[in-house]
Amino acid sequence: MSASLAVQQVITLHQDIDLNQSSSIEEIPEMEIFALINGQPLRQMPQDLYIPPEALEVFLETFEGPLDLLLYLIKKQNLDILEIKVAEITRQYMDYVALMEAFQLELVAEYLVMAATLGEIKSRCLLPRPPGAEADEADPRQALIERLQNYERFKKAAEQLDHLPRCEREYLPINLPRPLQADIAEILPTILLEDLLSAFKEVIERAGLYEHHHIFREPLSIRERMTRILAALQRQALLPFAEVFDVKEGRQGVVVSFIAILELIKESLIEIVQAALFAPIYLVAKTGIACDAPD
Amino acid sequence: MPPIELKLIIEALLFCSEKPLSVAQLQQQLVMRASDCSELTDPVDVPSNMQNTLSGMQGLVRHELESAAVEPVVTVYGQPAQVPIPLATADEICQALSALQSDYQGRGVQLQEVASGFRFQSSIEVTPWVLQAKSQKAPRYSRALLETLAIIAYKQPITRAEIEDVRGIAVSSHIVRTLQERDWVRVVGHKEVPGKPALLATTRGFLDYFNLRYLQDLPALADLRQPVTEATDITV
Amino acid sequence: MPPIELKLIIEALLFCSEKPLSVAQLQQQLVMRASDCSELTDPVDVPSNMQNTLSGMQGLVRHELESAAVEPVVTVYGQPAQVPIPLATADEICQALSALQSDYQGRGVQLQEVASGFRFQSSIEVTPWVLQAKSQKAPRYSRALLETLAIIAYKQPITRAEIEDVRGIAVSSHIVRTLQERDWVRVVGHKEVPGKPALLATTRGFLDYFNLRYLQDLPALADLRQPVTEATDITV
Repeated sequence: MSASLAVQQVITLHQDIDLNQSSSIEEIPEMEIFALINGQPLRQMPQDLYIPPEALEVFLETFEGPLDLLLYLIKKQNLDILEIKVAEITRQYMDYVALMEAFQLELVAEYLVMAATLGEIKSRCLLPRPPGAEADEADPRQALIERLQNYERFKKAAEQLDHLPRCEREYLPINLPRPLQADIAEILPTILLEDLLSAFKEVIERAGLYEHHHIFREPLSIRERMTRILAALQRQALLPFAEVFDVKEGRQGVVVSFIAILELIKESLIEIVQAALFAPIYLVAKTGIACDAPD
Repeated sequence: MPPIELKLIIEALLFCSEKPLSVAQLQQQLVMRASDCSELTDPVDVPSNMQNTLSGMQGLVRHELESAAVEPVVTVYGQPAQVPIPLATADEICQALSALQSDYQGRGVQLQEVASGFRFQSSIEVTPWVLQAKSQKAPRYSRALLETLAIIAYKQPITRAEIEDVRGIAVSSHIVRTLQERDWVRVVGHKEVPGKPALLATTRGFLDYFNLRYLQDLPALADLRQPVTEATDITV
Repeated sequence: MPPIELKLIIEALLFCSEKPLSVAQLQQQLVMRASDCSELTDPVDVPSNMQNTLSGMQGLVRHELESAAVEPVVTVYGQPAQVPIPLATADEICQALSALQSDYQGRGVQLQEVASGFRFQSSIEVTPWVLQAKSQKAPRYSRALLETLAIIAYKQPITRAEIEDVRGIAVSSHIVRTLQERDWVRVVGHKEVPGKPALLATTRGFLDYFNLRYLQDLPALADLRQPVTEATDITV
């Protein structure tokens, strides 16, 4: 095929599209790109104008394979797929393939396979049929028609899919930032009671004080009372002696409180003061009012 | 602190969620959060509709509850806290969701149900304006990608060779990879034929993206028609 | 494309924005990009014509807006628009913002003005339910801290020097400060010895944390199961 014939073929294809604006919405923009090569609409182009191979490639890319090209050729003839004229379609298809070859484009193998298939169908259609066998004889075009129909279904499905309202086009996702936990409160480490006890056990062992362990259980209530008395002395300089004791705690509670006071006196932490004989007895912190500042 | 309506909690959860949340996921979130909320919310203020019996809960949520029941002491910021776990039944969550859906009618954002749950999204009328304001363009997809995606969606599970059969041309690896990276398509198995090719199927992410709840919400595929069989009609 | 209230565009824009947007930023973003304004009345008049809706658009631009359902970007002879036309004045944007603020009163999310502008965020009341899940693990306390706390608990009131005596190693101020900050330990007095050292004791908060009512509820040292090798030591 000569180059000028090839160019004519391209022009024919382009004009077909111009006449059939409504046939395929998607192909039009690509056609326009093709038409605007060198800044000129292609229909005004003289026949011997050189078409750069890139332009043809762009054109080629508008078809999603041989089935798509065949569908285009069928539509161009305003034909139903079911009434496909194999000879005519094959000729047009072959022209197109020849055109691609003329421009030395790397022809995708599938286009050549389809060319062979079309040739086979065409020759089978030309074969004379034995009389009476028509009903059983399968239409040689049937397989191709089914493939074309099937492809067309999915081509349409893809178009419908493209028209479905979707994210990033019809809808934008919303994802407000979550407030961080750190904004509310700091995460603090947790301790288990066992951890505390085992830490104590270890330190006691290390200090060689283990033999005293048996006394710990009992004095704890006294130690606690000592702490409570000291705490009370932080709130008030003078703590009435009687207030240390709570009769509701019973005899044992009173004893614990008393031992705690004795222990505090022994450790020089508190003093007992009495203004006069039979006057109320007060506990006073020996160091005065403790301050809360560490060390 | 006045009682908090379940609806408002769900509203905020959905607005702050990266992905759509299903009713079950919302339930789970409410249980999970409950332990963290004890310090900030007086248990007395927990809305009555959230103080439900464990019987209303199902599946994972129920499991969570049972394990929570074994150990009711939860630690909140390192402080022990024994709190009644505020809960909501699936029904109550559904009611709240449909109340929210009508609350947001005619607003700039709307509550949409998609395959993997509920999400807030910009309303269709407003989106073009938002895109323009953000100087963003909606992404476009090639015909090759859309056709491949459509074939997978309608004929799943399907091998790449079968897709190529329909399209009559090779499917580029790039397209399959893009579809997988977008979480629209995934390999669901391998076909028992020589070479054991991967079987591709669409994901929930695909349905979410196209605002669909189920695969059958896709537009119907055209029917195949029988070709005219009369030999005389064949024009050669 | 039906006319859209400016408020709804701002609503969606703020919801879809990653950062807060100021009135100036909103005004800058809420534009129509058109390179040919000849069909419009004076561009300066556009905002007042439009009031709160965009229904006031006329001629070419209006036509383009209605037809371009997907992209409202005005194109002139296929060229993207160059000159942005403001859609609203600062006043109109402020009005829309305050309308939105009242619309979202009592909802799960609210329109909040922060330093850099306006943003939607979850309401205070529902924040506990929306808090980002703890991504980082709670830090752990050092062995030294645990030992110090244990010694204070079992031997209170006690000075730092006495703790150091027991531990055989210095107690850092940091540890004592940490224990005080957690409200587990406090100074209950000062010992009448040179330097008047602070006497440390545990607090009610300490008992609460460990779910104890009294200090004597602390496990006795003997309760701790001894390793077999040290079994003989127990009887000492």
